[in-house]
Amino acid sequence: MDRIYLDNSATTRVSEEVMEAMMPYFHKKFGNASSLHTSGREAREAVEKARQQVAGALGADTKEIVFTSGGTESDNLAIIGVARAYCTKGNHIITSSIEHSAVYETCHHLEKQGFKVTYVPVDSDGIIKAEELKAAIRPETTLITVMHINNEIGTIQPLEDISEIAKENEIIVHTDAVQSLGKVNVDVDELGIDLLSISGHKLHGPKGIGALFIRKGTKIKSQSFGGGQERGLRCGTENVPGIVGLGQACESAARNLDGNSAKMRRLRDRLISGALKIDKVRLNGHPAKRSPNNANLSFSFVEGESLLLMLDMNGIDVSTGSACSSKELEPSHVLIAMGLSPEEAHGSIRFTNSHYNTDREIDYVLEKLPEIVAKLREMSPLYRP
Amino acid sequence: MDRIYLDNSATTRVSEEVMEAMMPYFHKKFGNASSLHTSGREAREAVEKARQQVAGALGADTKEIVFTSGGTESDNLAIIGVARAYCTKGNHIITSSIEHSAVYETCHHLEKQGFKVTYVPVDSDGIIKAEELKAAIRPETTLITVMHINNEIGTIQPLEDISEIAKENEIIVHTDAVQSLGKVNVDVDELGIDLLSISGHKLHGPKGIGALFIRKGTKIKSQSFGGGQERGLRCGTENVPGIVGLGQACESAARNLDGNSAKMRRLRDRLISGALKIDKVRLNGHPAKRSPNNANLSFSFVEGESLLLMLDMNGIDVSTGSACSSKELEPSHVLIAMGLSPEEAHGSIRFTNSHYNTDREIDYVLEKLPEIVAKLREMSPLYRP
Amino acid sequence: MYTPKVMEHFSNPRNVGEIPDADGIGEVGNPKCGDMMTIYIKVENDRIKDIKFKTFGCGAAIATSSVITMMAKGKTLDEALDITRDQVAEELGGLPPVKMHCSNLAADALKAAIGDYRKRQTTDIVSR
Amino acid sequence: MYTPKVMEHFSNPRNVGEIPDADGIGEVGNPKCGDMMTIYIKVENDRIKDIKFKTFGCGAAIATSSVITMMAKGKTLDEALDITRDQVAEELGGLPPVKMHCSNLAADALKAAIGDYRKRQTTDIVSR
Ligand SMILES: Cc1ncc(COP(=O)(O)O)c(C=O)c1O
Ligand SMILES: Cc1ncc(COP(=O)(O)O)c(C=O)c1O
Ligand code: FES
Ligand code: FES
Repeated sequence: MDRIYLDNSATTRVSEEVMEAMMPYFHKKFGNASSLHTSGREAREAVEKARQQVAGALGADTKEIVFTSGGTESDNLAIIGVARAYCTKGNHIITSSIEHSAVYETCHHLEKQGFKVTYVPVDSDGIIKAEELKAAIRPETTLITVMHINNEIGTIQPLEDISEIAKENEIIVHTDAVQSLGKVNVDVDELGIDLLSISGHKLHGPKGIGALFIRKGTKIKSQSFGGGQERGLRCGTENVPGIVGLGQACESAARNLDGNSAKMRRLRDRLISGALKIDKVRLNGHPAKRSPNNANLSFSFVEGESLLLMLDMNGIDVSTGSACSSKELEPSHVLIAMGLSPEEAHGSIRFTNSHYNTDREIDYVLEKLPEIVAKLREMSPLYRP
Repeated sequence: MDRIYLDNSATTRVSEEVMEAMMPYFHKKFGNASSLHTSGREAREAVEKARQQVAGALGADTKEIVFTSGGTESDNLAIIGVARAYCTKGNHIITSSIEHSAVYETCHHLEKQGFKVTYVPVDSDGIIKAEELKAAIRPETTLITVMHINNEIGTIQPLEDISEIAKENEIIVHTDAVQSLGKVNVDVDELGIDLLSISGHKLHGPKGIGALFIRKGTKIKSQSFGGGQERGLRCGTENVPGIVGLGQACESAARNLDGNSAKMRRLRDRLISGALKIDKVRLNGHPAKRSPNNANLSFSFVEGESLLLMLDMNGIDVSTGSACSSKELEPSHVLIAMGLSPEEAHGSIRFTNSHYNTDREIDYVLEKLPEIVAKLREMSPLYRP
Repeated sequence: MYTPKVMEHFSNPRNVGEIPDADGIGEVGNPKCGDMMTIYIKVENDRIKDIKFKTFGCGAAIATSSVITMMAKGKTLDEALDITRDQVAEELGGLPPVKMHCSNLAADALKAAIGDYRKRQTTDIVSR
Repeated sequence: MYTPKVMEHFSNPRNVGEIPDADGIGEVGNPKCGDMMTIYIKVENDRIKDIKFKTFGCGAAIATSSVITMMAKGKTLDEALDITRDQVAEELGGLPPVKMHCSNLAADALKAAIGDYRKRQTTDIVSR
């Protein structure tokens, strides 16, 4: 049997459509998009078509899309670029306590540089407290950065409310939409945000490519120095196949959103209800306001990594917390922010499906999961049946 | 007839070997290299194998290789990262007047931040004057950054002499080797340098991936904030297919160096001697100390872009100066630094071959070139036959 | 980056050459800046009867030279002076923003040629 | 990231369980930190006759627990006390640097169990 991949929030398989779109740009139409000759112009056209596809998926204008090397770079550029561009206006940033490291490490960096950052708490479902965010606003606040869908627990944040508050106070809003594009509708005007980060490999596109939406009129300072590509905001020879792949991934994601998200939701709900039949299991995150592909579960008395490894030995790929923190020993900062005890946080597993998963795979997981949990609990000094 | 691609210093075709190596990592072994499960560990192994291949090609240790998103990012990270890491020691940087924009724009940026930069001139062959570089050293000099092979004129710089001078003065040396790997031998110990930038797409690897060699013991400050990948120096999900492609490209380049460079040299020399038969044509750059694939020629009385376009209409891809500056109106800063008059600089064309080019292609170019030059000269008010 | 119309004029420029006994010559640009343009006109009854150009410059410079000679031919001098930079660009289906100055160059050369013609006329009248 | 030896012990841990009438029990770690380990020993003639463990923790924690029980079984108490953290890691073919503290945990638990046994012995002698 093939492995059962339930770690789609860590990364996804590149789809056939994306593969097909990218392929010619590696070895046939391999020109440099900045070259004047035919091979270069061919590459340029491909880049601009992809820009249209990305803009189309986000309800943005092509001029508002900048290609980057991934979600992390988009987040870094958005936050540092805006913080620096508006630093004469103020030096205060508001974010949440459950952001991805690409956001919170950037905020930590800016703190060291003299910026002030407020980390707004979340409720026990992992939803940002908009009222507390509002209360945190100061005259010198220039940027609010709050993620759209959390990568660990999958909760959807009240972005519309937050951007409303921001607008009233003339503050720029950035959102990390790396986990939401392809899962829920992402429209920059409906969300009311000024900057939005996406990453190719989270939506069946390639790794090493991302984009940043920057609303017209938003000032931003480049963090990259060189040939002036992407209007100087992202220097370096354009990653043409990557860009084409991201464009196609966005187009496919937008076109198939309804079907894909319905399928993901069904698989997710089957997995959740099956897993909750095991004794002492809880679902982390909001039960309804959550990504269609995310089931984050805490299994009391067992530690997440050993559960992950045992699932792995049974051919099932999952993760504990976020992949990035999988080598750290600290419990997930997101689960702790939601108020879980460290024990519960240590025993959490994230199952994230995609439309490539099948009902049979979920059946298999639900068959193995109780055995594995039982085996680990038997080894656990904490478990008293 | 297929197009004749003679713009290999702008970018190159991905080789069959590289394609084959990368392919599985898009849709079969697509795991996140930071994930603990089997799919993740498979990706991690691929990344570490590629790191060995890159290290092997450079004579470096695997621990000294950091993957980036390309040559520009490698240059940015090296220069800003070292300048900042040593800023308590001093704030003076030495570079040359013929660097790629990824280096000189970074230096300009640092100047705005209060660093001091000396731009050392070159002689009429485009070779950096090592004695002037030596004279520019101050007690507060922390970094020398000088490219290995120039991207426009192809001259090979006396890096060994420069790193000797640097060592005597305990100054860190970085080199941009984007154009030299795969063309000449690149060995970090023989060159005696501390940091070295490379880029995948210049050596038949993919776009959007590069690497930075950082000699053990060299301090460097990260410019990227997130999941802590690449020992915190380059955060973001690893671009596994890109990394695998870069690894394979480096391995192939090292293995085939002798054969490839001999072939490139032969094609280059045929092109140069054929072109020089046209009246009023000169070769720019050092006649011997030059990249085996580079022929940079000035055609008096005609302007480079129109020559490029007419070659393009005949199916031949070339460039004027560097691709990055192809949309600027300024004459090449490199040719001006060498002492060419602006007229001559405006009439220069760069032909850069690869081992994929053939003698027949060169024959065709040498057949068309005189006609095209004649046609443009006939239109030129400067030409008096 | 160039429109098909620009490329068509570039690869097939109309009215290239010199007019040995031209009535007016306009020369603009500077090879140091990468562009130089000479326009020759022959005038009859205040109309441009013949026009030729020589250009050292980029694709846009050559294409705008070609197109402006076509636009000017047969026009009265005043009509020809009215040809604007925008009209030239429009006639070519647009020019890349970075190249807008090339269309200026062609229009400037035409104006200079007409100016030269008129100056010669005045001198002729005065010296007659 | 784990060696095959670690994975083998993790998937097939030896000596899991409790000894109801253990002569010594060592408990270390804290579930708050994501790890907790209990080792039970049965002693005869100053030798570890039987040993069992229960572990809440990562793969390395479970594998080190398993391997240390194998290493200790049959050894005299002094020999068992001599088992170092490095020996445990070595026996497993190495541990990831970030996981070195897990091998400490297992060695500590064994020491604690032997300590508990010896304390009980002294108390027995004193109270006898
Ligand atoms: C919410 C979120 N933001 C940012 C990132 C970083 O994206 P990338 O790995 O493409 O740099 C990730 C994934 O790692 C993510 O889940
Ligand atoms: C000498 C040199 N350095 C740096 C770069 C930048 O590399 P990249 O385009 O991969 O960012 C290039 C090519 O564009 C180059 O020729
Ligand atoms: S003539 Fe100078 S750019 Fe066109
Ligand atoms: S038990 Fe804590 S990391 Fe191993």
